[in-house]
Amino acid sequence: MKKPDRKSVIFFLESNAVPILFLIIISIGVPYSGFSVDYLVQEIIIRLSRNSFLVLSLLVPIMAGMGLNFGMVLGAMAGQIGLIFVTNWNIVGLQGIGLAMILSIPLSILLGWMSGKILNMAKGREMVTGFILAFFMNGVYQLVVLYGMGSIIPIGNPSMVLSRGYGIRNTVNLINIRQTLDSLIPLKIGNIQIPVATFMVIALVCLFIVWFRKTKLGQDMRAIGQDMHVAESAGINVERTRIIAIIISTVLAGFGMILYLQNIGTLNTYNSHEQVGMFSIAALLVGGASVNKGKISHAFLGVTLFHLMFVISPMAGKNLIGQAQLGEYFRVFVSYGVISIALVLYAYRKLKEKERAGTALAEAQEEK
Amino acid sequence: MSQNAPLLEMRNVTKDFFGNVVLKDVSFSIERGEILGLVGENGAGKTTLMKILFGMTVIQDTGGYGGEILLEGKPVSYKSPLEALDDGIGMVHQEFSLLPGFTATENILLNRESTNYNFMTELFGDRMRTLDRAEMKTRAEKAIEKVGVKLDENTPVSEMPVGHKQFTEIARELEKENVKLLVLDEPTAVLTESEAEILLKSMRKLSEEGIAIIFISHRLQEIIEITDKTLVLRDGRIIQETPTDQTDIEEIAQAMVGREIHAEGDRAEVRTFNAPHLIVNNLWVDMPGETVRNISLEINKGEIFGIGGLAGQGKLGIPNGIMGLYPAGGEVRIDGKTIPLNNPREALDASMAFVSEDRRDVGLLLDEPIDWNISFTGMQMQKRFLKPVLGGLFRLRDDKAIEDIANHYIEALEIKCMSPRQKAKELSGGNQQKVCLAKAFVVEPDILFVSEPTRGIDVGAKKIVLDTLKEYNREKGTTIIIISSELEELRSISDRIAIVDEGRISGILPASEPSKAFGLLMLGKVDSKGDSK
Amino acid sequence: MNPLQKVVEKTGWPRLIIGLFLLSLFIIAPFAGVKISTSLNDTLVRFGMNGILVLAMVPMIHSGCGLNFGLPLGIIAGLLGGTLSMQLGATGPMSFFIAILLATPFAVIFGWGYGALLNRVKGGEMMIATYVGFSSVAFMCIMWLLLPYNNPTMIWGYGGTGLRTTISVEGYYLHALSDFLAIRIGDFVFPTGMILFVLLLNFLVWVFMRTRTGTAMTAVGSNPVFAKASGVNIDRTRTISVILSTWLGAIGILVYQQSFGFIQLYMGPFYMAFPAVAAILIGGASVNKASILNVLIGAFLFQGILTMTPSVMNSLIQTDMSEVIRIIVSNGMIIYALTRVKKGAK
Amino acid sequence: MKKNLFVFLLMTALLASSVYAGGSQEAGSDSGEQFHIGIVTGTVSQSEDDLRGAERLIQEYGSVADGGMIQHVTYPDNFMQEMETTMSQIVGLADDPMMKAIVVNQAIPGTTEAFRRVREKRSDILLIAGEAHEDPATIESAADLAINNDFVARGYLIIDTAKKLGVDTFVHISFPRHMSYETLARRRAIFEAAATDMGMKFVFETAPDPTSDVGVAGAQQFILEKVPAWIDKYGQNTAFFCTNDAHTEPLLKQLIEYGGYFVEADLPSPLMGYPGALGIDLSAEQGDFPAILKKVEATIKEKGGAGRFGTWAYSYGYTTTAGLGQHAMNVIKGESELLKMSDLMKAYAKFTPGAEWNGSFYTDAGTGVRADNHILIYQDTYIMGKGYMGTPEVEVPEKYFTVK
Repeated sequence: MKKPDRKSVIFFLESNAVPILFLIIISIGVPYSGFSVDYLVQEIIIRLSRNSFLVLSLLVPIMAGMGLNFGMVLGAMAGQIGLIFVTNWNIVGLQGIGLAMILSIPLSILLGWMSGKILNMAKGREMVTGFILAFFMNGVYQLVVLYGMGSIIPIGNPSMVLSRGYGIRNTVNLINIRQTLDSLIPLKIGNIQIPVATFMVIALVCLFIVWFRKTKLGQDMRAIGQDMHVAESAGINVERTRIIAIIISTVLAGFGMILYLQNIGTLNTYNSHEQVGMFSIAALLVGGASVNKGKISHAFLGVTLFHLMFVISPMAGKNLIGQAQLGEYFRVFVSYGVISIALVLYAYRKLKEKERAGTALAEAQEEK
Repeated sequence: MSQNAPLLEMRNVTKDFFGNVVLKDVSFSIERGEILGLVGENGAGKTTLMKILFGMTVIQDTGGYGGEILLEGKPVSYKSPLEALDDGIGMVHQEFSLLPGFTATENILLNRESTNYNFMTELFGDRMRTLDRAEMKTRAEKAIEKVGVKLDENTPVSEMPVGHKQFTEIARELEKENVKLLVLDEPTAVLTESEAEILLKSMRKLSEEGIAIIFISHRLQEIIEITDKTLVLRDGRIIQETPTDQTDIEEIAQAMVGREIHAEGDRAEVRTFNAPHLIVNNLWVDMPGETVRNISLEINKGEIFGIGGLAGQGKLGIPNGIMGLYPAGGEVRIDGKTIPLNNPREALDASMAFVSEDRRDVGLLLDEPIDWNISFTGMQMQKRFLKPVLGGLFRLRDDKAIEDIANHYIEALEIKCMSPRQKAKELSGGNQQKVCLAKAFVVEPDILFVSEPTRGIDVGAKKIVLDTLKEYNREKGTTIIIISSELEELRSISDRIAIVDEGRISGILPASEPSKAFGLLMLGKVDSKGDSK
Repeated sequence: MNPLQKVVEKTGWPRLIIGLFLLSLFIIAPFAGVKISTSLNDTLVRFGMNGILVLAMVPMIHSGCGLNFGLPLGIIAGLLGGTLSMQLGATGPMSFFIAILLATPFAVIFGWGYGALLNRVKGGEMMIATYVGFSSVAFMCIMWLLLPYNNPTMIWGYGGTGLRTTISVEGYYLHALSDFLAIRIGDFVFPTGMILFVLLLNFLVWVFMRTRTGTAMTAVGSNPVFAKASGVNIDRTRTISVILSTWLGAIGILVYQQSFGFIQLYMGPFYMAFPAVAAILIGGASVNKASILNVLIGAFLFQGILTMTPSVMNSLIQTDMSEVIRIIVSNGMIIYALTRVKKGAK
Repeated sequence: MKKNLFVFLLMTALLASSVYAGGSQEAGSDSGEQFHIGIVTGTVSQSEDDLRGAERLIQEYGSVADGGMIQHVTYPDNFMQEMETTMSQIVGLADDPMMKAIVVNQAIPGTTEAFRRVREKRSDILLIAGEAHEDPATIESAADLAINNDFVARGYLIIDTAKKLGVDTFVHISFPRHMSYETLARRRAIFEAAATDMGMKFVFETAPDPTSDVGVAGAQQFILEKVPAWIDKYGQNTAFFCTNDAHTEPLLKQLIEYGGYFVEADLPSPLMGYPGALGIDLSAEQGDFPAILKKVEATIKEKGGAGRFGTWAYSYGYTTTAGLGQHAMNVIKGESELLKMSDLMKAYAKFTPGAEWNGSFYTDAGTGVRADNHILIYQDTYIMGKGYMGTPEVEVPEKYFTVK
């Protein structure tokens, strides 16, 4: 063991800059927010159980080198349509969740296949294309849900349909399935409730991802992610594999949305899906993932840090400035500012690593 | 019948690229377990020959080839490299085709992984089979063993020394069950001597097992050492086909270079110089794959100075380092004035110019027209090709002047193009090279570095490029430093030639010395082991 | 046949199809009870309003910084200029030029800082730009409340401090450009001044791109290594392009406001980047190549579709469904343009 | 990986310790008032009036931070995307043991679930939703009391007022997403029925959704462009109504210039649209609604809009925040009954001297269920240059209560 010299301390700081940054912000923010420990811990647990699945759904396309899947919103739409049907048929509890998931699968596959095709055609412009695709599909979704449902697609439940006779109302009460999974296995430590069953499902998807990496398909995706050209020359069908990656991500996003909404308890029919894309991606980035590298640990770390910041910053901002009207702006400023800084730090770290390798070489040569 | 037929036979293979003949009536055969040495200068047609064998799409795209290829007596014509692989022909490329983040095992078994059954395959097909890591490990180990090296199969490729990458590539080819013929394209170029030794040993072992090998190398020593038969290609023709034990390095080199006889006429008249212009002391350059360790040079005013050496030895690092494109250290002086390193601007301001060996990435703006490419450096460095507007308030690009200068060089260098506004990426390699030269000529430098000016261009263009350089040197008195892998090219134009080996100068000789002398310098005859560690 | 093919190739199929679509909307319009004169007028006005914001994409695309999702930063500079000009009591068209003057230093400072940031994250510019845009908008929300503005037409009616979300520029620079030399033919008003100004700025950028620095910018975007080897300071050139983009964003929003009639603060700049990005992409630009022609075509087509689809669709189909159809059609067109841009080029 | 874990642990430790600091800090301010009331509103840029109502309460009862009774927080500006933040903001209020009531105005999506969570944790907290955005049935299931503007009665009354002003065409401007709100869709249906019954022409115009790809600016620009065309098409005697706040400002601006009527906004207030659209200087009148109204009225008259523009004399958003806060306080003190209409009106009246209110309990048109905790209210319409229209006295015919 060498004694830790200045260099290694700097190295440590550099390579952990983002978590340290968050640590500082949170340690300043928490006292200012005035929240109790119970509340904060409970809130983080809830948010982990609510969002992890969605964030995890982003990992597969990253593995295949397709970057962050802004098209996950499509999966969320599929999940929502599943939930609308389940609520309409008045299917209660776990069966409801299960059925909604099953209903979402064919839709997700269809949507995923479509967005995979489009992204293949727009290589290198995936991000912008993903944005616009989400807008486009939002229109289609509105067409189906607001005009198709109740007129073409029969919806029998009058409390869901607008009184004009067609179209789903802007909110669907998911009381039938609300937190059925979360409270399936009740566990309370002190005042803190832990949704054991949800975490088990999340663990399951983690296992799936770990297992998936070990399959032939997973291996192929990793290969494509590293170098499309080499993979192709080894005989892997690149385009097809990329589409499969997006489909898997979309299906998982659909499931994730259902888990998210069973916790939230109400479906914001025309907007819920808009919530997930941007925030899941931001959380994953904050966790240390990048456009071409994402690990399960990034997802969890990201959700924890990102949401902890979101929980404490409005109150902290308000108390820090002393005006409620500024608290919200302060929160948005700090949150997005921190995300920008985090991204810059990650980029900077990568640059430094490259530089370090370079200087090591030069030093070795100087010595000779 | 297939028992008696040679493993591979090529009959009268001919290939031209748009009328430019690169292969003519090439016929040879190779038996099982035979090692065939394929030698020839760059551009002699070796690579094209191998591309034809593997059915690379570029061959079909450019009109196919003439003649026929027989594998075990059966005519074959591959549409894609994958088909060739299926028939047991493997190739190790000069550029690595490896995934940096994958371990050796994963790379060796890429897309041929061992897998286990699980119930998901019933639902989603075979791609859901899980990888059998244990089995993969044994298979990889076996393949590595075949190569005969010690290699940790769990190391990611990105962390491997370059030699191990090479072994990984070879192991990948050997791992294929039915491999009968292996093509190794300059596998030893990046290896240290001891590593090369190991490779040669394993090649011998493979041939004993009945695997035929086509071995392409510039290291003639190795060819002599290991091959059963030597095939010399020059200008697309087979010049010499002899059992290796009946020839020697000198004869091969002679056959390879060939033009020596008439090249003699081209030889630069012996000139003497005594005004040192560019002085380089203890230069090191961190250029990946072309590391320069410690080089000192003294170059005279008005001289054409050649720098030669094998690929990967560091000759390319010298101009790149001096011009500030890669991290460098040491001292560079022009007429006694020290030039700061690591800043391209300083180098350019000192009236140096550089024609990079990397045309696509460094030399050209591929998406921009020819005239832009030619005038850009001149405009940025010397504020030329600008015309004052509004009484000199500010200055705009002078499109007329730009076009004029472009037209001038298009004519002077015989650049084949439709117009000066044609995009650089639409030009052929040779014409792109001429554009790069024109770009350097435009700034009228005192010192011009030209790196691999003839790489990948045809014989006709080669001549124009070299003649132009010579002419330019004679007319303007420009000091030219030309870096090339092709010795004869250097000899035909340079006054003196330095040979770089392992990042150091192994010797500087007048160009009039026989090529053999240079060849010996190149082949590492200078004992460098003493100071390398 | 051949010249026709050439035209098609030059414009590109996506633009041709979108153009034809727009044309068909204009043809249908009178039958749907929409006046052509007003529609044409609206399209022209919108083209003028957005032309410079779209133009603000160009310098950064040229220097290889990608699409400027950080446009809100430039807009903020413009907002500062506009509000300060009003605060200082400038009125009439003069206030417009004072606003431009005042916005300039902010744009330069913001652009410089933003450029320095982007130089550290080469390759990941667009993602970072998005977040930088968001956070700067939120930061300015705080500032709008805290800065000591006290022009009574600008501050909150009830609270008495802080700026309103929407500030009318009537009496200040409303139509400062639009009314200049405006030509009226019945309903149709040609906003000569604004269009001229937009064309002027486009021309200036076109001119700038032909100076030495402008040429260097294009080279940096096209091949940074080449530029470096030719002695160009890459970071500096990129920063200049970011500053220029930011400044154009600032001017762009002022031109927008003088026609629009309102200054929109707070979350206003939040979603301004997106239409500009979409417009330039429709215009045929790619992430690393854009010309003035792309700006003009893109701004016209995108804004044309935005103006025409809702009014024509709404008149054709008498339900609220028309808005949904509009979203599907216009975004579908953009996706189509995005997936076709680079076909043919290697 | 390991380093990340280490940092994570370190962070948790730090978090715990700092929370202790926070906890002790909080304990200091425990003594003093008997209870706290949490007020959740939009930000100043999202909905100024709501926020000013909260400030009004703070002015009277003090904020918790200064030892007072009111704890005021805001929900996100882009609340449609950040439902989670809204929820944790509301639930976070229940973390205060002194909290006795939470008033959310406007009760945007997420309020229902937040209320459910508060109730699970603290069943003693009074939960009141002002101007519920979520579906009535949904919010009713969670809130103790939900308030909306009386979209049923107003469906008739606005048309009725327009008729009295001499309007012959009624243009309703909205877009699909808003039409998915039961409250807005139903009001639109009533508008149409009432207009037809009164011999008025009813027109539905679509404008771009400000939350869609065009953004707020694009949506407003559309209104600016289209109003002259609409006036041209439907004539000067046309009244306009739009469901979106962002659309209101450009609409007003153009109506003043080109003619046409504007009975009242979706959420009426003298501050809704007018100051921004007309650039009115209100510095002398700040904080005083009657004075503000007078100033706005004067400006409108000056621009020739007398008799064409209306509002409620007191801001709906402002009075709802303040009124509900006051009502909650009265209920907790035992002076009022939560679900008694007259007690609620009493609280509202405190902030609206001189203005008449009316209201009723909500009955769902789809299911026919009458809710006992969902009250719809409206204030007298004030037409500038004309004065109060006396709408609370106008009887709404029974048939309109069942229009779907």
